[in-house]
Amino acid sequence: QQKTLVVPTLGGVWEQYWRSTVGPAFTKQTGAAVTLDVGNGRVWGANLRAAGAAKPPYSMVMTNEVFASGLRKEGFFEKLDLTKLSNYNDLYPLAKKTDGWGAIGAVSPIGIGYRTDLVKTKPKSWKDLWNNPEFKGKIGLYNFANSAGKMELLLFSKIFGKDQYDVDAGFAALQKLGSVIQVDFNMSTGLASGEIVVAPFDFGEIARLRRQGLPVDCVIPEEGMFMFDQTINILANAPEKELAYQYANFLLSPEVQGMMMKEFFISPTNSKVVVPADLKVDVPVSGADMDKILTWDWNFVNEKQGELAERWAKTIK
Amino acid sequence: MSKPFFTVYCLIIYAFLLAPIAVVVIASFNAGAFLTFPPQGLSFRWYLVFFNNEVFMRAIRTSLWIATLTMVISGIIGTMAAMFYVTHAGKLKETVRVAMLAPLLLPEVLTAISLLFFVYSVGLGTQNLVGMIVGHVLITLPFVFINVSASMESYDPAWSLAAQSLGAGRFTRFRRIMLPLIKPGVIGGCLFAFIISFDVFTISFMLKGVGMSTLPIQLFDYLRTNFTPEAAAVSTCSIVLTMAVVVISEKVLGLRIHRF
Amino acid sequence: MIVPPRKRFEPLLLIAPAAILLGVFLVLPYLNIVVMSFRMPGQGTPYGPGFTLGNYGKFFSDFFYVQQVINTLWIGFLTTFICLVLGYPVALQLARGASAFRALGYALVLSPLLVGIVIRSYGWTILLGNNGIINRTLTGWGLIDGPLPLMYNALGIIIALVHVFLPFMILPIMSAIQGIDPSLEAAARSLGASKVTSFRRITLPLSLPGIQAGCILVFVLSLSAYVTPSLIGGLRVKTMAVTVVDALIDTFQWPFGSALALMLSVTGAIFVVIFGRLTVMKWKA
Amino acid sequence: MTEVSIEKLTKDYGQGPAVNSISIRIAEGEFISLLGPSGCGKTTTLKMIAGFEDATAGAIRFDGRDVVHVPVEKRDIGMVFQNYALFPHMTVEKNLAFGLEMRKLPKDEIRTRIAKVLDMVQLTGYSERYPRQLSGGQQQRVALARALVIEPKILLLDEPLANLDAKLREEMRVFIRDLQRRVGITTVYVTHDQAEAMTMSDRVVVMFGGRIAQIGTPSDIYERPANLEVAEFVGQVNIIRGKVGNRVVSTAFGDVPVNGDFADGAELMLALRPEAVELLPINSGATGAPAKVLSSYYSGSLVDYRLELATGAVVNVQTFPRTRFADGDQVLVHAPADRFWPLGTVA
Amino acid sequence: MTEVSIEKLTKDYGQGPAVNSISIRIAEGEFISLLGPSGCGKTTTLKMIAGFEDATAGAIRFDGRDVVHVPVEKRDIGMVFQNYALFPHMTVEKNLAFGLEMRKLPKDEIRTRIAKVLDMVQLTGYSERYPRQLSGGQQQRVALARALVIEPKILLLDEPLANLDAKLREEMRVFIRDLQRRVGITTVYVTHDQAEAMTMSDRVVVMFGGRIAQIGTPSDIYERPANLEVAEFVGQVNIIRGKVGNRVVSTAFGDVPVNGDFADGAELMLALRPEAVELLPINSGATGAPAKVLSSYYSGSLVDYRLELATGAVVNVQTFPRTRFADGDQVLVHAPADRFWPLGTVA
Ligand SMILES: Nc1ncnc2c1ncn2[C@@H]1O[C@H](COP(=O)(O)OP(=O)(O)OP(=O)(O)O)[C@@H](O)[C@H]1O
Ligand SMILES: Nc1ncnc2c1ncn2[C@@H]1O[C@H](COP(=O)(O)OP(=O)(O)OP(=O)(O)O)[C@@H](O)[C@H]1O
Ligand SMILES: NCCCCNCCCN
Ligand SMILES: [Mg+2]
Ligand SMILES: [Mg+2]
Repeated sequence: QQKTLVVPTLGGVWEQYWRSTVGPAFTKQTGAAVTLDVGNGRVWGANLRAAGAAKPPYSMVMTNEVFASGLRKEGFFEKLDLTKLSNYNDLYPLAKKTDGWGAIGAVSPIGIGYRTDLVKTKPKSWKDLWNNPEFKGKIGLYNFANSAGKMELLLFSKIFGKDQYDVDAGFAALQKLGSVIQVDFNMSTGLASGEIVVAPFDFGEIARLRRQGLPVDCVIPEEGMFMFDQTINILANAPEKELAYQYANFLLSPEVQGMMMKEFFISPTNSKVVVPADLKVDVPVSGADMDKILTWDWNFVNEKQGELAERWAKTIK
Repeated sequence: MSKPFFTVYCLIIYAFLLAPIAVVVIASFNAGAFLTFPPQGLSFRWYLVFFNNEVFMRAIRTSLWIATLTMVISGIIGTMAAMFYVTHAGKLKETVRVAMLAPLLLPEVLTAISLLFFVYSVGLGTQNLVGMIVGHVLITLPFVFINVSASMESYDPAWSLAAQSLGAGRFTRFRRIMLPLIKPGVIGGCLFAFIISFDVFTISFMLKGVGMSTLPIQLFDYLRTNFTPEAAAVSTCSIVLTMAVVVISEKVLGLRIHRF
Repeated sequence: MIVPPRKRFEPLLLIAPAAILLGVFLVLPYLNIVVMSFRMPGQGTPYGPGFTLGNYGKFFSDFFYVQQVINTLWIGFLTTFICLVLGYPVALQLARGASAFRALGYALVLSPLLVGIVIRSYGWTILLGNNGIINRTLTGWGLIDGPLPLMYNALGIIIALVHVFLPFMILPIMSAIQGIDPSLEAAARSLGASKVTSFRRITLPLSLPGIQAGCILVFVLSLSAYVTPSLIGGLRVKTMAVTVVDALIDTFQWPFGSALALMLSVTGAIFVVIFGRLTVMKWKA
Repeated sequence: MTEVSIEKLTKDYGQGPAVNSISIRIAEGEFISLLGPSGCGKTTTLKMIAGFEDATAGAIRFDGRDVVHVPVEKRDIGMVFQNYALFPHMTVEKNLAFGLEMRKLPKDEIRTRIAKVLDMVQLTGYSERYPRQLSGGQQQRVALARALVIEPKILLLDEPLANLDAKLREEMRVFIRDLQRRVGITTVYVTHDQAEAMTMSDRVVVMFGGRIAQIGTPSDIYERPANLEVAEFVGQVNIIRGKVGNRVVSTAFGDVPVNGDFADGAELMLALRPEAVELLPINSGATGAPAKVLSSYYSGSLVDYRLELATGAVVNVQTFPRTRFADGDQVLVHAPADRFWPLGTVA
Repeated sequence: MTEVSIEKLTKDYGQGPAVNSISIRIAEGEFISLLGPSGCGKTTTLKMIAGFEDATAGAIRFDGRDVVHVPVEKRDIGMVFQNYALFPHMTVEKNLAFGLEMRKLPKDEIRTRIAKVLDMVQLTGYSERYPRQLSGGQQQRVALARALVIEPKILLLDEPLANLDAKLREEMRVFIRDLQRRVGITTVYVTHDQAEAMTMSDRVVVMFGGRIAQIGTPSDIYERPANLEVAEFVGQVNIIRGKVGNRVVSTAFGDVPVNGDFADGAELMLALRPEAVELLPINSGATGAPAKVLSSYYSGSLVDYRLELATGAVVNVQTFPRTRFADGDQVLVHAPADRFWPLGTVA
């Protein structure tokens, strides 16, 4: 009897690609069927918590580290059995920062995206958001609910204060920024319509907008980038644990990482993948540059989540 | 109010109702790659993309099916509750009303989460559609209830009594006398139930079965990462579809009864 | 009164399905939530061990949240009032007007509901945005210098809410007006009332059940609306529902989120009851 | 005080004319009744005068002025609707106050006027009730009071007493008539009750099938009905046949002299009202034709008999129950010659 | 065929009893009328028998069986509502078919029965109309037809003819009575019209203020009314005063012998119906008391006079208009001694 693996995945282009390419390739390799469950970290987290750690509906999840770290703390995941993940060793150090509990399967670096036609002076530094009067009232920021929003706070804390923990400085900076357009997701429509002319943007998204003909570009700011990460985790009581490991290893393989790079312009986390010259513009970060991506103390954020969210809400205008 | 002024006033409101939708419809014919306005040239290209997108087609079918089921269940339960409320509730009237409105008064997210935990705790889980349909029924029930009870306020109980005196039992009285005479409220309530179920997001998002999807979820997930006019094309088609349901119900069932 | 047992019992069958549905799938699940609202906040988990009143204390002691309740109620009142003013004439026209356009009018009235909220908000952005059609047109005609702030504020939220909630106002009023015997207006006219007066003193009060239903629906819906305020309001105007959603599914503060949500619901229920009391129709049995 | 004139008024609801080219001229302060069988167009006529229904053709003038463009509320009418049309959301008092408030009367006067009219319709103590808490007849009285209390120029009453008992009806008639005379209100009174039309009206309009059959004073209508239909509608009639000879018709009742050009030997139909016939015991020795009692109908103050004459003809007779006859009794019938009127010859 | 018995039935809407402990026993196939002034509780009683209103106290039995537990639709009643309660969304035909369909009659029979009853109520040709397209009287006839066409065991009629003219009403009475007799339907007929109650009923129940004042046959009620109130309600009465002396009361009409224990010298009130009085020309030479005509009211078949007697007392008299007197005329009045009945002494 054929085994079935429930594969949680993001929607839209991700779902399409998983349906058309990733799923079938995995089936071909392992003979197991794939059921895609489209969603995001919030809903998978809610489902897992409702079901309880003992009877999870999934065998693995790939989601933002900020969600994953919370679930991990609550005991849903197991420490990875590295013997079953032959590709783990080839990952960049950035992708292995969870002490063997998870492995980052996809990285979308975030820099500053902007409209080349609506902005005269191109941004170079995050500080330009404060300093360039052209941006006033047309700056987009992710809200705090989005993991990017949390990173915005930590980044600004770091830039304007002592370190990522100096959130007083971060909030003070946000206060000074004045009125911004907050989005929960989908910064692109605002950018396309010109309501937003500059915002934190992941490079893959900018690449796709540019390929579709929108006059946009994106810079790596002087102070550094952050990223949308997607950490692969295996459920401690996974109904299909073997398949889950096979699938995790499959995702981390150079082949699949390369495919995702071509499709979504992510930065591959497997160091064996080389970005070809014609993709350099769309995938500007790879190799040694991967270490320039800033990472954060999610435990700090998770523990102070309520307080930070409230301060954010009180600060942003 | 003079008649022309009144007509113009209504036309302006209709225009207001239509405006953002018109924008979406126009955007769906965009030949360019973005949801931009005004569109860069006109074409049906995104409709073709949409029709060939099995994922969306499946989501639409799922949504239609769930909306229909929800409408029927909510319609029946809500109408019965409204009948109780108007004619039998007595001193409990205010209580019944607030209770029936509770699903609206309670934030949808919280209802979704509590229901999610509940279905898992009773072993139903989200492997099937029970949780989601229950959620849809909960959310749509107040709309049926409110519409039906408002239209029953002008129902003369003597009509039921007359039918009763002629030998009609409970169900016949309802089907042949009351239902036709409160039709606008029932149809209005059921249309609301259908449309809202077709459109409800949070409940579906939390309670959807593993591996399935409704149109709003599909659109939401799609729009997180895609910005093409395909979404507008999908929406336009769903407008046309639901409009058809509305116009057909008006034509077939008639939303007005001539009492006087 | 000599009421036979059967008669006392039978009407209960009408409410039974709703009572069971609400009892099993709303009340029972919510018991959990009520308990949740008294739990300790978690440290990196949804909730911690032990119980507290602190979640409610936080709500009442921080003006930030009280202010949100005020904002939310204010937006709710305005939205309801505007819906009533805009919707009533349309309801009247649908109920009493020529039949030729009724199907079309009906479909138009429902049309705001037919577009998913995200797409609808996109439509509003195109119309109301700083760079939107309205601002561009007005600037183009030289009527204004800079863009009018139509969006990312309470005005934008109210415009969008009024738009999507109008159907909930119009339909109940329409069916209430249909139930009014036109000979009552004739009687008023015969007693010397002008068209306007007979509308004001006869049709309007007799359509009160519809108005009441519509207002309650719109008010309650605007209290709990969160997608429109977050997309159109640009998250600048803080409303309770948005904060509740943030707390519950975005930042996993279940105890505080539950407390907030219950406060929101209780506030809504109180206003529904008050509104019911204010509009009580004594002429009814 | 208003003169109302109706000219060639017609109304067609789409199934043929409900009111068919009627013309009436109602003098200032006149009390006129529309009398006719159910469905003959009385309500429709009233509604056109009030302005609730547009006429299909014809004109309505108040004091010579065409009122097509005068809105209902400017016509200063008081109307009682056949189905009452009480405002369900107002108490009895509020219903009555409505028209007075429209006339901007001071609060005090409104209160006293309402108290007075409530007393007249015998509903003092009911002022705080809602219409649904009243019996049918009580509702009808409120409807009547609501129209009368405003003391309008024109009063349009559509069967305003149909649900009242004889005693109350009698009192209401007097009340209406007094007010109408005192204020000089031009009144159109719709009724199906010929006795009511007769006792109250200056003139009666008899309608059939949307047309006017006769307009005249009550005694005109009763004693000189325009045709058999009118005669039968406003009371009972017996048709008596007889042969003409020598300007006299010989009938079962004896010889009746007739005016009019009837050829000798022609068979003539004469009309005779049941109450014009006297009924006497067979052995009373009086003159009269013998007859047999077929059946009798007792209605309290009156008895209706069906009698068979010697000729086999059946006649109805109405008498007071001073002397009662049983079915099968032989009696004598007699009718004064001047109570017969000719209806025409038998074809 | 059902016997209906009501025991101590009471209904209180909250403002004091509308029906106050009434008991009636209606025999199988009996035709009984509830007669009484507006608001006396007729409709309420009917609704309790039908099962539409719960009684506050008391019992209703059909054939000895308490019907509290029998749902209305199982009681096999036919009811005409005072306000008709026609189904507004159904044509006349559909309204009539409804009850027959409930009885699962074959389509053919339904069609023929409807055609027949429509013919009886004279509405053939109106079957496709909606109620709103009918006149008041037409609606009432549909309501009547709808209740009759099912030929129920019990018929409850609430003022079913109030909006019909005399002729039609007469025909409807015959129609109802015929059907009722033929099928043997136990019937409760509510009316405010005493003549109607008298002519149609086996027995009449007179109600006042929620209580039964008298139950009896029509002539019982009219000729031996239980009290002045009943007497006045079912017809007009004159109160004539006189001094008792020698078992005789001397009145303005002359001496009237009385039965009963009245002390000599007591002042007694006697009742006399207006139609019992004969009116004669002053110079007719007959015996009688002289009187003066104050006013007269002409109602077609009858004339009502108000007369002033020599004593100053005012009496009402009803006569046929064979001889007419003008206001102010001097006349002679006479009434047979056996038409007076004593009401009691003056306090
Ligand atoms: N729903 C009600 N609430 C309160 N009082 C009522 C209600 N219905 C009737 N009544 C009162 O009860 C009394 C009896 O009413 P009912 O309708 O039985 O009178 P009725 O004899 O049928 O009079 P009518 O001849 O005028 O129709 C009246 O005084 C009426 O005002
Ligand atoms: N709205 C309508 N549509 C069609 N026909 C109508 C309408 N109203 C009345 N009629 C018809 O017009 C005719 C006259 O109606 P009207 O109401 O004037 O009669 P009426 O004399 O008042 O009778 P009644 O004594 O029964 O009240 C009737 O045959 C009736 O069926
Ligand atoms: N599309 C508008 C309908 C939204 C219904 N939401 C219900 C909210 C319950 N709290
Ligand atoms: Mg009429
Ligand atoms: Mg009654």
